[in-house]
Amino acid sequence: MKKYVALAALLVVSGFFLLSAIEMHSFGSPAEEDMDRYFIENAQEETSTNNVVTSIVFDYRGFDTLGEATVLFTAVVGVSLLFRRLRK
Amino acid sequence: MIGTLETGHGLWSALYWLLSLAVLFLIAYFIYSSGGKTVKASGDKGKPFLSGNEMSKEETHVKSSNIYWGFTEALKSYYTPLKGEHTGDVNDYVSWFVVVLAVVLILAGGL
Amino acid sequence: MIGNLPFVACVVLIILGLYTLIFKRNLIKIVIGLNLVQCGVNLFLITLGYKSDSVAPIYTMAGKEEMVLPTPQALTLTSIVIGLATTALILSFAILIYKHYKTADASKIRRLRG
Amino acid sequence: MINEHLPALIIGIPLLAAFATPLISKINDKLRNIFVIGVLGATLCLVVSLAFNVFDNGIFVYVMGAKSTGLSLPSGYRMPIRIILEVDGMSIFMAIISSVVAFFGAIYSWAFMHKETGKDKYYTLLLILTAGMFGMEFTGDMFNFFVFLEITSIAACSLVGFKIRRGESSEAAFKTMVLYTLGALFVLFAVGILYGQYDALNIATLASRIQYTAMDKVALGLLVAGLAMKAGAVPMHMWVPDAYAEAPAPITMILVANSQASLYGIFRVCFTLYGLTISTHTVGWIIIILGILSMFIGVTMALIQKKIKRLMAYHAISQTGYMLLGVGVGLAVLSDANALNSYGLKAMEGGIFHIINHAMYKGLLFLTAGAVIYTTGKRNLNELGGLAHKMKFTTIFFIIGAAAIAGLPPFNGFASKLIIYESVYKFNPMLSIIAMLVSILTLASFVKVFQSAFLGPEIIKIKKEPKTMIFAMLCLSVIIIAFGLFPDIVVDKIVAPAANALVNSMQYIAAILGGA
Amino acid sequence: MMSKIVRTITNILYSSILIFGFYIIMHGHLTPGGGFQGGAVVASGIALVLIAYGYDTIKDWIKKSNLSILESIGGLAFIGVAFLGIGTTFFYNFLANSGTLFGNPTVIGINPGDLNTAGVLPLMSWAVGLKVLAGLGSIVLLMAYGIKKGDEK
Repeated sequence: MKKYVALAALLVVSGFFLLSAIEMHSFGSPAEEDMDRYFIENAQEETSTNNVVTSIVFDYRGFDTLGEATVLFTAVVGVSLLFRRLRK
Repeated sequence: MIGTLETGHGLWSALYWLLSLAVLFLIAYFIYSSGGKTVKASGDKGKPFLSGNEMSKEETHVKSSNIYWGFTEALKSYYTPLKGEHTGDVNDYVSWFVVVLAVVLILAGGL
Repeated sequence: MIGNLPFVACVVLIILGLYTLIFKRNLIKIVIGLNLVQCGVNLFLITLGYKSDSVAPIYTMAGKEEMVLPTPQALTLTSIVIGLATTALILSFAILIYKHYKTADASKIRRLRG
Repeated sequence: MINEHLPALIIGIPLLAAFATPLISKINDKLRNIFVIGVLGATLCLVVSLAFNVFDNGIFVYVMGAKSTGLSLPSGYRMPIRIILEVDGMSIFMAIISSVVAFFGAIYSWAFMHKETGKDKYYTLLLILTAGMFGMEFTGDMFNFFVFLEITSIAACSLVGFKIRRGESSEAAFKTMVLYTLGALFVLFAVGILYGQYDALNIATLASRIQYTAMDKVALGLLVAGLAMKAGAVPMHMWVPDAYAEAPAPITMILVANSQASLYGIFRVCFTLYGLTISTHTVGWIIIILGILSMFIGVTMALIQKKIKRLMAYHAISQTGYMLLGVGVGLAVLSDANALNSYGLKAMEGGIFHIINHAMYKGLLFLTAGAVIYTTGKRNLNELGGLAHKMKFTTIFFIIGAAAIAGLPPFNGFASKLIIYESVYKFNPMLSIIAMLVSILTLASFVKVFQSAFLGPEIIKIKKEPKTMIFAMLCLSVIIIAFGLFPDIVVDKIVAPAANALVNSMQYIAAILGGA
Repeated sequence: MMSKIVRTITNILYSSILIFGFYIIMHGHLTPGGGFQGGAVVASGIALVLIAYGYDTIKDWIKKSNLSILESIGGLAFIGVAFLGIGTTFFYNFLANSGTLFGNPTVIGINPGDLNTAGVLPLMSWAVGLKVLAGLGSIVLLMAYGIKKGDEK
């Protein structure tokens, strides 16, 4: 019984997800691109970097990268916390 | 006046409440002190007494699972399915999540 | 519709992951399900940025000036690393649970309930 | 000079300290404890000074990596491109809660964690968890929000599994981690959907561009469900008792604040991101229904629990319901100016006031539960009894916390619950009556804990609780009593700006995009 | 420990994997790649050695405590570079186009690339690279250690 409820819910959810995939702008031609055009046009001048992706990763969205580095650090600390020795 | 909170349609002030509590306490203390002082809690009167059996003090402590026994017994038809849903199975946790997601999507998306 | 097949494929991946999470009982399979959802979302992000007839947004010796959107690539990089970190942590929990319970069956790992 | 950079410093300093903590632990344990407490205390001071700044000057915008801190739009462009921290009344309100809770949690940990190994990692994770909460609360960027959501998830789950000797700990952490990750992935999916349509990640830009298409509805559902899961709303609450009961007591206290940060996420999404276009009535009712379910099922499940921290965890679910109810009522009448002014805003103030009250008294209760477990080594209420004979301070603190959570005057829980009852009664009397019933049941279940654990004859041996633990509990009790005696000051100074910040989403957008 | 063939090939490949990883970290601002990708490549080298030689042999070569110190240093360097920009704003790229270290202005448009550009980006790349290689390496080692500990019981 419970399984069928879960399956029905999954079907509903997948219906909505598929709807959003089909309704999305057609593949290969983004609907709006003003923010990204700014990056492509100005990244070289502002950060003097050839690699636009790197300029976004480390400069425009550097704070995200700090978060990401923190996530990795957290995971390492967490894993070493789990496999620590219990006695000193 | 400091301490007076407007609650939409009324006022609430903890300081006034404390003041009235103190007045009530004084009245209660007055009534209490005017009573007789002959009762003493020593001897047999101070011992725990349960259904005619004399018991040690440790045994008289009511365990937590016995408190509200009647309440849970009366609401058994509510509690049994509710406890049954808390399976502790991670698959069930995820399925509840997906069910709620489906309901929210239907409500938010359909209207 | 048919042009949006890449998006549909990503969504199908997400749904398969959800199916695994709901119906599979092995702990490792649960982690795999979670990873499927992760991959689906990451692919969805990166396909959002695709522009036909464009090159990667890197000016070093680039073929031409039309470039795909760079932001989704940066976002996907971040979310891949996050996914890696969560996977590592969750697998460690699975190892510890196996050590304590001597089983990897999720329906038997439920001392906490009620 | 330092005033301009406050939001970045508040997030940056705990993170810097977190990276440095493993190195400092190599020198000396005591030095590390002092360092962590000092950093959290400094962060608390910075948060307070930022709070004064925000209350005086309105929304505080900080642009990461731009040529000046307030330059949100590059010259000649209409959209922000960098990550922007945007601190308004609601953000700073949540940040005050997080910093207070983290500070006292660190103080309490000193004695509480004394015998454990792996303390360096414990404190590192504590700092990261705190910084992650600040990040969630300050950020004005959807993807950045997701990143910080994941940071708090990972740090919280590692800390839930801290007691590796107990299999239950790992079990709870695994389950919580699966749900947290799935919820965060749903949030990321929603961010992807929004990005694909509007090519923006900034909340204010998205809010000004949103059309409320079918895809936006899907994104709204994903965001609300994912964040409500992390806030612990019924029926996605099953991880809450597991995680709260297995984590060390100070961590449980911070986890409460962490759940409230996700609650803030829901409010931010519903009020600011979708506030202009959404059918607020529908979404308001969704939140109200989640709140009512959480209140009722949480408290009835709490009545039958046998473990002390599990019982309190179910109460945390039930109290979350009050916040959802209060703010949900405000959201439901958001488009109706008359109703909003007559009771909607008051209901929101009640719900938001309840957030800070709940963080304080629930934190205090978890700390007393931690003290009980520390001194007796037992979690089951059936094995406890007569603790009041030896643990006089803890007993008093427990009475204060229990009276506050049950809504007994003159404590702070009463003030916020009174606002919620009165304003929700005007919206729908039935909801108000359910809320009162839940309050009565809350009192009943805490009477049960008090009777079985603290009263009665001494049946177990206990040791005394250490001084730092008493100090942390004392401070929280003082805050509770102060909030209870002078609720008007708290409501006027910090709660009302938070409620107004949520309602006036145009201000939030104008602070970034300029104009109105 | 695996067979001799695997170990010999590991010995040959190991150094080139490391060099390739560091190359990717170093050229992050010019070619596809960067700190994360390069760090992951180096960490895959560590994983290769771990698989070829087994945990018992490798634990004397690569100390987990050293890796954790390296990781802390990487994290501190990254956030430190971010804090250095706080004269203007947090994460401000104060070295770009300044003429000093990594300060050459870059040619606008398609160009062959100059290593001495991009300001603080290469520094951050190196910090993140160190952090990722230490982090992933220690995750791999720790999980191997955890499984080992589980087997003994």
